[in-house]
Amino acid sequence: MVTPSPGAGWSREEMAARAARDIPDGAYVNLGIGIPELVARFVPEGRTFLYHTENGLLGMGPPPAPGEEDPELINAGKRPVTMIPGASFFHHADSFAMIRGGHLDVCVLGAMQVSREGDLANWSTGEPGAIPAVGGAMDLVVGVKTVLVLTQHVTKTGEPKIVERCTYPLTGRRVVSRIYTDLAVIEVAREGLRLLETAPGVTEDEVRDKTGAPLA
Amino acid sequence: MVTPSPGAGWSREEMAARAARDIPDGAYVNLGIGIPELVARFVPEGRTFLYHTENGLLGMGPPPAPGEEDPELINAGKRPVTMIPGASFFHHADSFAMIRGGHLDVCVLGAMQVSREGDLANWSTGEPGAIPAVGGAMDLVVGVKTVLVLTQHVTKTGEPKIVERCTYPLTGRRVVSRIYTDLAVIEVAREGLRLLETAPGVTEDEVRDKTGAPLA
Amino acid sequence: MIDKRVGSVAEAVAPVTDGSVVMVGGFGEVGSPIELIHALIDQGAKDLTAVNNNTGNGEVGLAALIGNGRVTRMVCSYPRSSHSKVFPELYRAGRIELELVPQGTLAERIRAGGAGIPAFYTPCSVGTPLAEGKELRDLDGGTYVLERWLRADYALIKCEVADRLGNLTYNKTARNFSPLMCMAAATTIVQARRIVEPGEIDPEHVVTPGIFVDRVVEVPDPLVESRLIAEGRSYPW
Amino acid sequence: MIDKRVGSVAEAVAPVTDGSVVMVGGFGEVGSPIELIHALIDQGAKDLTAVNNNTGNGEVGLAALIGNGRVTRMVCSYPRSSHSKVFPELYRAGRIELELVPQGTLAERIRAGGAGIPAFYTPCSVGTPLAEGKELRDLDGGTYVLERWLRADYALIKCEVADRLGNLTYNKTARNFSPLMCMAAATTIVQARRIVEPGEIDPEHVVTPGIFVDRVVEVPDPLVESRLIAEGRSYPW
Repeated sequence: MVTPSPGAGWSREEMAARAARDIPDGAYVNLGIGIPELVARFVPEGRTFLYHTENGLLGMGPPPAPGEEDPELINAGKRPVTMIPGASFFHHADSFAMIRGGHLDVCVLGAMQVSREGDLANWSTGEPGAIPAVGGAMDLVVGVKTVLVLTQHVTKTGEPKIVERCTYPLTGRRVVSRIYTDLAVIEVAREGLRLLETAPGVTEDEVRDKTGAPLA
Repeated sequence: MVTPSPGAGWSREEMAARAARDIPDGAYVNLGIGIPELVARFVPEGRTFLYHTENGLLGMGPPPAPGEEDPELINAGKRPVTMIPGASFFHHADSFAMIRGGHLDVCVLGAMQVSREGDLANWSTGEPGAIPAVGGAMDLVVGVKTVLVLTQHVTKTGEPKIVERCTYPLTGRRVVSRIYTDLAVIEVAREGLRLLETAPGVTEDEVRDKTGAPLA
Repeated sequence: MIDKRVGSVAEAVAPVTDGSVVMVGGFGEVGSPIELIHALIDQGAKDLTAVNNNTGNGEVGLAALIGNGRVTRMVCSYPRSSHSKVFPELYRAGRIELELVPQGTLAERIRAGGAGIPAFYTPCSVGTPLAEGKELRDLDGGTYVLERWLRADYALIKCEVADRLGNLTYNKTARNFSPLMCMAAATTIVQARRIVEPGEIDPEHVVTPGIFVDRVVEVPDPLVESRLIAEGRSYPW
Repeated sequence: MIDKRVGSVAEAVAPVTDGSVVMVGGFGEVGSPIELIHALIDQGAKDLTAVNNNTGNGEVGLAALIGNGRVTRMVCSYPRSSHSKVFPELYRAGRIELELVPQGTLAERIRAGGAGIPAFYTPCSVGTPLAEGKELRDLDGGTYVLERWLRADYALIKCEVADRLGNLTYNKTARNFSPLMCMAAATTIVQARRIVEPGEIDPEHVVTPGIFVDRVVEVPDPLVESRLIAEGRSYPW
């Protein structure tokens, strides 16, 4: 069930449900860790998505019931998962061949920043002393046909996450197709960002105010 | 059983048996089509070789008894084979990863020409109108740790096959370790060819006469 | 429900267009998708580039596709055959182009195509005529030649068991190039001896995961090339 | 008779020398060869370069190898962990070097090492800090970065079933990097839950053919990292 947002804008669940509506039936989908994982709970009626997890499983199912966990059946976030009938296991080179070779239809990722050109930063603040950790994100953004971003519209301190240029180290250049935030759905078009939809109770002006790049 | 040669020099079987003596116990071995295949019949007492065939089988066994052929179990020469307990099947990229990656210990190949530096020509006469066909030979010669050549010492018309420089298109440069012919065993050393052994009834002078490059 | 099954080989190969690059699984006759190839001959697509280790046998299967004039360019490692004159005759007559690729390089180029690797270096063919005109590079004390990925519009594949999600297993050495070609083609068309329900293939034993497969058709008793050749058959019958 | 079995984990890791490059299988704790790692700690080899997707958890297994000061250089994609401070502390203190590699590039570099491919181009990391200083190349309308193979002196691997020829199968997502590392190491050392006779693993189901494996030791009930961590254990005990 989608939990409605307490105030204006979408809840995390509503954001995930909104993104899920844009994923076609039969798509091969990779979901990033965090909010993106919620997408699996909101597959629209009549559609089937097949989930890939880059540590070597296609046909990932929902989390197991408590006590049913198999310690050697995990996802990329290292959490226990299940598998559906018709699943398959493979090693990392084959798994990333699927990603890099363009065989996955959609991935949904979190973001620290997205630029007007679709550049994504989601792996490092670049601060000295921070332990850099990239995982599979750079492969996903260059390899998967459609990259969707699910993120809060602004940071905890109110700074825009959608910006003219990313100031954090990039994950990839010109890779994001659409951004789903608590306030809006924004398309990354050739000519720049386009506001497709606002959340209930959110005005276009509010979205523009909280966005660090022009919105058509 | 080794069939002794009718005149001086070694028979094909004796050549194969002589080469087999130089292959260590436990070696992973790829045998080329033709005379090299005979090597499998002369594994020295107390040794085990594991045979790889580049079309995707490790642990190839002897040819099947008549009537026992499995049409989908063949070797690189497209002839029916068997498999031993502990065999494995894999696709061509994995098979050539074994070859190119240096995992095979020995391959035994036929030759049209071998040069004093160990260049091998065994795939094409380079004549106009000839259909060039290379198969896996170029991968084998660069990838396998030790490349042995089994060949008649001279061509059907009496020309040396061991030459100063190959005139036929090369399979690989500086790749051959040893040459086993009907007349002699010759090592390809850094400083040139070295005559290691002559067949019974064959003189060193005869070998030198029939060799198109200096023999130390 | 995801269901990649189609009802006939004709339907399976229907989308192939003139000028396509078509990878064809098999090493000689072993693993060759003969029913799909014959359906493609019936379908009529021409000006094809065909990728296979060989050039077919007799006048059936791949040799028939070539013999019927549908292939203008062949990418392969071993175009000679003791059982076929189809390719040699067209080649000598200048009516078919040949790109000769060492077998391991062919396999690796196809894998690279499927894995999104546009180019790689290999030691294979360095110093031989097959490396002429190609970029060479010294790395870690060796000399290597740059090779490019190979991708296809279609792959025609024969497998042993498939499910409706497109997961595949093969039989023995019939596996050969097929798992690679499934990866490297935009549309992969498979004939399976048997189609089963998802889950019937153990997830540990899947050789080609369904993500690489688009269309699956059941052909329970595929023709055996060598038998057809022994009987002197040629396609179209 | 070919027999790659050894009697103990101590014997299995005995040949590892100071300064070796050691690939360690596993994705987090799943597939991590914890008994072999502990045996390597006991064995004492130091100045190691370790290759793994992560940097271990708690103070056992790979984290213990690092924490005991045996690793001077780490090649990995994701060195952060919610369960370990071992690597971050050494890294911030400048006592361990880090080569950060995107996960797919790491996998492909290891495969390339095993497959004799010294370098390849990938689109991954282009335009990011991780491509800085690397050769870029435009191919077929895209921009790609040149990446080099990764090879090791030793691989430490955990598998499910092995035979004495070194054929291996894995369990579910514990497969991860292990089949690649088996290929890329000069000497591959494996701990198996179970060792069976040759032929007991179906030739169609072998994941790592024995040619890639050198030593196999049976560890029927491997320790579970997360349980040890929950118990607050650290190695050496």
